[in-house]
Amino acid sequence: MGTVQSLVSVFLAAILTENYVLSKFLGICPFLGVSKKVNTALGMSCAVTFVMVLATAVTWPIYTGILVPNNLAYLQTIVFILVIAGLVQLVEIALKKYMPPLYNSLGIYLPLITTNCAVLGVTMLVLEKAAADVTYGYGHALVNAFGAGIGFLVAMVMFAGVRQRLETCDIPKSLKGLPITLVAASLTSLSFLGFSGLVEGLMG
Amino acid sequence: MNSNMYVSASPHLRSGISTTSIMRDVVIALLPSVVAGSIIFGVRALLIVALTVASCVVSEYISRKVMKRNNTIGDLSAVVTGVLLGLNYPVGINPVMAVFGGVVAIVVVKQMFGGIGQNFVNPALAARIILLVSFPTDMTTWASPFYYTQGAVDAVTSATPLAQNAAGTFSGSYLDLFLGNVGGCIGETCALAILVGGIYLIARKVISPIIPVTYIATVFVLAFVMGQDPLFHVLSGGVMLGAFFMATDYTTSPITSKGKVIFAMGCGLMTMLIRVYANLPEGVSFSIVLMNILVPHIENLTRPKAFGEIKKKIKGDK
Amino acid sequence: MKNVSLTFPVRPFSTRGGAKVPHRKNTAAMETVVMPAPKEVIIPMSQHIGAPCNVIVRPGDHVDVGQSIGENDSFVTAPIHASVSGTVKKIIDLKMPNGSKVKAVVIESDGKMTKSPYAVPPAAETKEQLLLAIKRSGLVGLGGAGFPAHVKLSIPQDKKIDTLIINGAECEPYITSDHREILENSWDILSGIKIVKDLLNVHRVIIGIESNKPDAIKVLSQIADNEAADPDDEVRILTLKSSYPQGAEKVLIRACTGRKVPAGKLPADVGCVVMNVTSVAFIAKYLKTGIPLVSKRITVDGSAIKEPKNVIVPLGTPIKDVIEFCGGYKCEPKKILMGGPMMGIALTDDSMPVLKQNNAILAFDEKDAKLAEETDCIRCGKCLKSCPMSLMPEAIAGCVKLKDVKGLEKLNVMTCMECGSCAFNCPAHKHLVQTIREGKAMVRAEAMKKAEEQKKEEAKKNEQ
Amino acid sequence: MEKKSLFKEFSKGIIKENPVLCLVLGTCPTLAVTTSASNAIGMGVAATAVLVCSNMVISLLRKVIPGKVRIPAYITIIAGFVTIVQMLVQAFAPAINDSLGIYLPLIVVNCIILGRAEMFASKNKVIPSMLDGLGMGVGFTAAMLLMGMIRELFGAGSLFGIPILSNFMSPVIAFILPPGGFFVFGMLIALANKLNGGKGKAPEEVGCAGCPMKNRCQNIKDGCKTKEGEA
Amino acid sequence: MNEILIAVLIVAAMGLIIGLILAVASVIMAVPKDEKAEAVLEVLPGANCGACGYSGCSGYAKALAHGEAQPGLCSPGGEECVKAIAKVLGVEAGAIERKTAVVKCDGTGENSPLKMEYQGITTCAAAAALHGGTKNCSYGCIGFGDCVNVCEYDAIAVEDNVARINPAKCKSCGMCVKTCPKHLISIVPLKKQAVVMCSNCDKGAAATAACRTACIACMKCAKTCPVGAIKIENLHAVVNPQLCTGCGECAKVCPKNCIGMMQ
Amino acid sequence: MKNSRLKEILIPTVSLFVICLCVTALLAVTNAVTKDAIAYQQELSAAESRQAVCPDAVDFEKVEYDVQGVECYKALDESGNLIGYAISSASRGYGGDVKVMTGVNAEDGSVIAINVYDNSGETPGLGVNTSGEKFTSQFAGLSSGTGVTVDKDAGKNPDSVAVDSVTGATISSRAVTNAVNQAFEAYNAVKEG
Ligand SMILES: Cc1cc2nc3c(=O)[nH]c(=O)nc-3n(C[C@H](O)[C@H](O)[C@H](O)COP(=O)(O)O)c2cc1C
Ligand SMILES: Cc1cc2nc3c(=O)[nH]c(=O)nc-3n(C[C@H](O)[C@H](O)[C@H](O)COP(=O)(O)O)c2cc1C
Ligand SMILES: Cc1cc2nc3c(=O)[nH]c(=O)nc-3n(C[C@H](O)[C@H](O)[C@H](O)COP(=O)(O)O)c2cc1C
Ligand SMILES: Cc1cc2nc3c(=O)[nH]c(=O)nc-3n(C[C@H](O)[C@H](O)[C@H](O)CO)c2cc1C
Ligand code: SF4
Ligand code: SF4
Ligand code: SF4
Ligand code: SF4
Ligand code: FES
Repeated sequence: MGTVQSLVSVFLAAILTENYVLSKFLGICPFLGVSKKVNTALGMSCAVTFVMVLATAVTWPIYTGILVPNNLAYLQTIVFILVIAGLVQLVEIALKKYMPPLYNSLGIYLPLITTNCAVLGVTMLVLEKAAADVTYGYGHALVNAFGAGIGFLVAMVMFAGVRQRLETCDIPKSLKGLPITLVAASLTSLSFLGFSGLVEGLMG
Repeated sequence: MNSNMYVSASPHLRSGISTTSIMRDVVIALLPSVVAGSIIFGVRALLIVALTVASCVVSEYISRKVMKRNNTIGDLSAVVTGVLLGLNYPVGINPVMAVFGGVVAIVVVKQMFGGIGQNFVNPALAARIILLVSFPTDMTTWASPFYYTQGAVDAVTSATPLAQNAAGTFSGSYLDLFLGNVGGCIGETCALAILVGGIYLIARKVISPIIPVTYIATVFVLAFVMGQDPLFHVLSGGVMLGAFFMATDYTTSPITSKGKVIFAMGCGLMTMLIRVYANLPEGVSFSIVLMNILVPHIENLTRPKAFGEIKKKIKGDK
Repeated sequence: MKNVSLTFPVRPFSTRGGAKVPHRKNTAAMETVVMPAPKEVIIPMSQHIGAPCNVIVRPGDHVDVGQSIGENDSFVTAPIHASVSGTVKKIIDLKMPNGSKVKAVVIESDGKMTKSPYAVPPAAETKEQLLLAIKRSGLVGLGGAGFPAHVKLSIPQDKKIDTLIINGAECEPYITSDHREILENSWDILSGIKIVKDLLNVHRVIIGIESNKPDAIKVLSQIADNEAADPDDEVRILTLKSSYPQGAEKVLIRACTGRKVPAGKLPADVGCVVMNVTSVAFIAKYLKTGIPLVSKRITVDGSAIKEPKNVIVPLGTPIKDVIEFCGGYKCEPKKILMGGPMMGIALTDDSMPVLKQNNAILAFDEKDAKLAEETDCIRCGKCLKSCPMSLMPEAIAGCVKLKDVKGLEKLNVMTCMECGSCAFNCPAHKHLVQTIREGKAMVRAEAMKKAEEQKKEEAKKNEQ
Repeated sequence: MEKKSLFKEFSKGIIKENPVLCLVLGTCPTLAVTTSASNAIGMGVAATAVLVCSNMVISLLRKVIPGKVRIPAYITIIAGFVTIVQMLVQAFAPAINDSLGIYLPLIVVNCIILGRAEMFASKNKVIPSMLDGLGMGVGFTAAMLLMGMIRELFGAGSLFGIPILSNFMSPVIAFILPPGGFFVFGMLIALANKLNGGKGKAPEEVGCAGCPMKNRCQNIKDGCKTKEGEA
Repeated sequence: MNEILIAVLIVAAMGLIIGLILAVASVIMAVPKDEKAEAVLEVLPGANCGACGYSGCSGYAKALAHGEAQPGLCSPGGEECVKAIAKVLGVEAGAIERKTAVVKCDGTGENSPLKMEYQGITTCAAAAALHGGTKNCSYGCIGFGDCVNVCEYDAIAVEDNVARINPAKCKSCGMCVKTCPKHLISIVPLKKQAVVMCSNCDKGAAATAACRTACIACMKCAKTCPVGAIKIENLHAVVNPQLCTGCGECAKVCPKNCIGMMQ
Repeated sequence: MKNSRLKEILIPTVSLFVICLCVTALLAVTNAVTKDAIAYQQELSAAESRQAVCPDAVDFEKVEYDVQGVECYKALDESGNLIGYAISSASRGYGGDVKVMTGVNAEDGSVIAINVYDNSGETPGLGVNTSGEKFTSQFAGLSSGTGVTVDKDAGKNPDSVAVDSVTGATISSRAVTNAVNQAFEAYNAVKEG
């Protein structure tokens, strides 16, 4: 596999077969909470994608450059979460100051992202992958993070449509609200099972 | 003038078409496939279809009762779901699983969302996929056609043309495929019977030809582009059944004409991608269910321009 | 003398959607009969779009046929005239089908039908005189909308009208009153057209008639081809596909000219004026006789009517009496309609009077009256396919359910003309038009709220 | 009196304010690691340990930590405990570490923990805070165990790895696949709603009641509606 | 030991940096937050019903915090809410007057029979557009329960074709008042008082024809009322609850028996 | 004014700093305590799976072998004699890599046993069954000279020995045979003599 091809494959896999929400169960809270409207779903996913890439971009060098050489891999969790929390806050503040329109459309989602497992998850999972595969480098990690974000976006936007449909349905009273949303999510993730092996097959 | 008049808003005249009459047409259109399935796979096929129909109808009846809602089995939609689900099983399926599938289709996929017209994925297909992932062995053990004439009591297994194709061992002819003389689900093998039913539906204006034609054309073209045998792909593995009966399900396909085209093209694309590249040889079910999920977006994007509509932006919309 | 340069080709443009309604034109071949004066007429002061009239007679007053009994000074209104001669008995509050209360004059007929001495042919030399005359005639759109004709014909300076479309589509089932008008009054129609054409100064007149009225098409063609009637060769008969709602203004304009009236605009914005055949015929008659709009040809039909026919009735005659004139009920009526089955209004009993814009009274037995039970929408898309306005009734219904006004606006709910094609075709028998009306009401309420808020804000600003 | 209310702090987390089924917090681990009963217990215990310890420490420090760095400070403390638990598990129960995988360190971002820190520990004394943590932890574990058992029983035909149903029928594998997770979770929430009866409205939205970001997300009008529920 | 030191150093340095960033940033870009308003918002019920007359709870909270509004306006919150607001704002809790909504119609199936067999969507708004409603009286309650659907507190039930409000449950939020297409609902103080259970605007004979218990505007009640609390508006009697003492004299004289006494 | 501003910045910073300090110290200490145990555990699990395929060995020694994803160990008995090789390899299965440890007898190059030690990506109840005894026991005794294949592919690889695949999980079974074939290659490359 050439580099470009492997990057594409990493990207597609992150969207389809390893979809963070629908197959890996990461970032379920915003998936269920902010997917009511397509607009909010889009905003949230864009913010998540941005933070995912940024966080990976920062944590990867910290991990490989500082923690591992000093035998401090065990500090991964604490360092990563601190970095993410700080980054998110910084981005929020910067947006508010310098790009108010962008802040108004995306910034409001940022505080929610600190406690989003998908972001921390992606920074850790790319390292896990790198450990298993020596050809997997910084570039892959970034592409993977971006793909994970786009996968999140795809799932969110798809699901926002479903929820729009649900609004007008006569759902039995005891299932109204979250339960039916979860059943709908169940059917949505069901459809993603069909992708298994697709990316490997496509990329040879 | 002793009693009160009926008062209603206009119009006071209605066409004779009702949900029941539409569903009745679909059932009629499915009969050739049921007959073909029974000829190819024996009486057991007929029994399986009957079983799923019963399971669906009873599930519908009970779930409506439990939810304290009006009885809707009269609209025959549960029968359609039942027949289609039955046609989507391999003939050797364990009857308990067949019944389980019916319950899942009606209760989980349809009634939990409010009943007819409100489910967002195709009940028969979703149930089929759930069964497929739950009992992959049973659901992929295919009987060879006319096994019962060879004196075998149990279904003699054979692979589907698609699996054979993947393994490079398919040896049948197009005629076999067209007439259904191959392994596969009860209703998917005989393209002829499906075509007869499909044409009946189109002639009766129950379905518009947009979806089936676009779907099949997309599969044909993509197969060609991917270097596969286009005719083989169209005739094998449920594309025909899916295109005429499942992708056209009113509830789970777009109602706009442009939307129908996009939907069917999406189905075709997904089908071929999954067939050719993914682990499962089975693309039709997944592709239709996937596209079902996208229907609200497709509809939003393809809303026809109203008569004399002037392009304008309503502030803060979306 | 045919003016060749002005000849124009006509062919129907295709229109979309609609419903394959049954024709049931049972009365098409029956000669119209004139109903004698009823004992009593009830004449409401609002039989048009616009300001209601004020009663200008008092109980005990004697009135003659054609005497004005209701007037209003505003522009958008139409005077109301007595339709029988006799004594004003009382003035009552009449409940109209839309729930509103309207003043109505009850006149006890003396049976003589004496013509009012003031009802003489008006002066109509100049444009202004003609428009005033039309206003005085009390003419409102007889195609059903009841829009005052003089308002419609007063084209603002900035609008250029090039086509006059005469609506003879008569697309609703049962109704044949326009059909009979064409057959029995064809010369009036042509002279009416000439008057209106000259008034508007247009050189292109298209008479649209559905293909299910071949005799009407033939009759009018013969006259139109007659040099005497149409010396400038500017009148064309256009045979329209007979499909509901071919007669609806916007659909008709599209079918005749290929033009689309933009949403929220009027026919005049695309250079057209549409008038019903009976409306133009009336103008010609009025200019000849001076008798204002006091009677109307209506089709009486339906499964509960003994002798369906077309009747010319004095306005204000209670429906009961009209039906009696048609032999009464064949069986217990379970639904009485004012107007056709697609757009008509269902009444609670048969005491309502006949109004100007009425063109039919239909009464049905239990079987025809009862609508099938509404079931859940199956998203078949038939409503969308049948809507001539390309709307999405199913989606509109969803927004109504959610009270989503923004969504309704996005779906152009206000464009709906309530033709009922969608509901006719819906296999789930959804009451789509009623739902859409609710949606329209929501949009209107929201707009009103916004306007009010704006007003308040402005007031606040002014205070400061 | 005192004792009773202390007991209440403990018990509310188990049923009435069950973090998973009533407050709907920490959905990711709930869905991801409940493919078997033993995984569920492992996760539950680990999270409980973190919950109790962090609640204790945060409660102790509640007067010292300045508001501005509250959240980072809490997260640091929580992350510390998570890492400790992770190391202990790796050292002494490697099997659990393998099966929980990444979800073990992800306890850091489990909303239950930050949520309790923000909503309870930062406002209450040490003992109630610990009890609150314990109660919530037990509730979390119980709910996870329930889900794990259901999914394992139907999806694999076994319980704690011991074959039970699989002798009679083929398991419905869908239960242990992601769709099964969503489905069982949905059904359990519906059930909890029903059992809780009229008391407290059904959670219409995800975990807002106990969400630490509650106040900050009021901006997202359509998405995360702040519903004053149980908390 | 060395390792431990490095670890501590690295993380502590990060803590320092992040803390610094946050603290500096929050100082530089501090957005003045309306702490008081937020505190008030916390104690409001969050129903966003608008009963207070502001645009939702947050609007009211802002007004309260700025001293522009009185604590007693939130009906759904009730007494507890007033107390809580008072506590937050540090002011005296004014007494809140309990109110309730009433449906001014008694057109039950018996009193005002149906005038049609209605076939259509079962919302009051839709039915009102057809002959003013399904009953003989075109001013009365249609009974399809549009009000029931908007009541968040489950306080309304339709009994025998007329909506009835349970004062014990009603929080006087006013949603039903806004919703009723026949404008039959009004909010009155919850006290002993007379309520005219009719809104018919027809003259006597027509009113009687429409409903057995319709107000015919005979003025008897108005004349009888010792405090002058009753006036005739639009051909039916209307009680001014502020003046009504609940003596019940009017109810005794009403020939149509359309005045009810609220306990 | 200035002062209070400085304070506003300083106090939070310092307190976060102190918290980080304490927490990390605590972590570092814990790490020091558990480090060895963790390393031991990790070593143990690898050793266990090697032991499983070479039950008679008492010691293992890593062999240089330069193929990505394949690790090769010499299995030694008490006296340090080479009795076999434990080779780990991996191949793509249904949902991820299937990792297999193959024990090969040094004498005749036959398989002692195989151990599918990681197939967590496969579907429970299907692909996961490839780690079951029923499937793996078929490999014992196979010769590393010939390849191995699943029954379905027997037609394509006539030179290989066919094993029965797990029902409904041909893909996973194929992954195992592929991995074992990799191990064979490794064995043939590193075997002495
Ligand atoms: C409020 C209102 C204003 C109108 N103004 C004009 C006008 O200025 N000029 C005109 O030609 N028609 C006018 N019309 C008439 C309409 O174009 C149309 O002929 C009438 O509404 C009946 O059409 P319909 O039966 O298709 O609804 C008006 C109609 C309404 C309701
Ligand atoms: C659905 C629909 C159908 C109509 N059908 C007819 C019709 O068949 N004949 C007719 O004269 N007007 C019909 N109209 C009314 C016309 O739109 C228009 O108002 C009329 O032709 C204008 O002429 P008038 O002002 O002389 O009535 C219909 C309107 C609607 C909305
Ligand atoms: C949800 C799902 C999960 C599956 N998991 C596996 C698996 O883990 N391993 C495998 O070999 N096949 C798996 N399959 C089956 C394959 O897709 C394919 O049908 C099968 O390998 C065909 O093999 P057979 O020829 O042995 O029946 C799965 C199928 C589905 C639908
Ligand atoms: C043309 C047509 C196709 C249908 N196809 C399906 C189908 O594929 N699966 C199914 O469960 N029901 C099908 N139905 C029945 C029914 O519409 C379906 O159960 C709805 O999804 C129930 O809401 C079909 C109905 C029609 C009219
Ligand atoms: S939506 Fe309106 S315009 Fe369209 S078909 Fe229905 S009633 Fe006619
Ligand atoms: S025609 Fe009726 S059933 Fe069909 S989509 Fe429209 S509303 Fe639904
Ligand atoms: S009170 Fe008004 S809204 Fe309520 S049921 Fe009666 S008419 Fe409908
Ligand atoms: S009855 Fe009316 S005022 Fe009272 S709570 Fe319900 S909606 Fe609000
Ligand atoms: S637990 Fe909330 S996002 Fe994962």
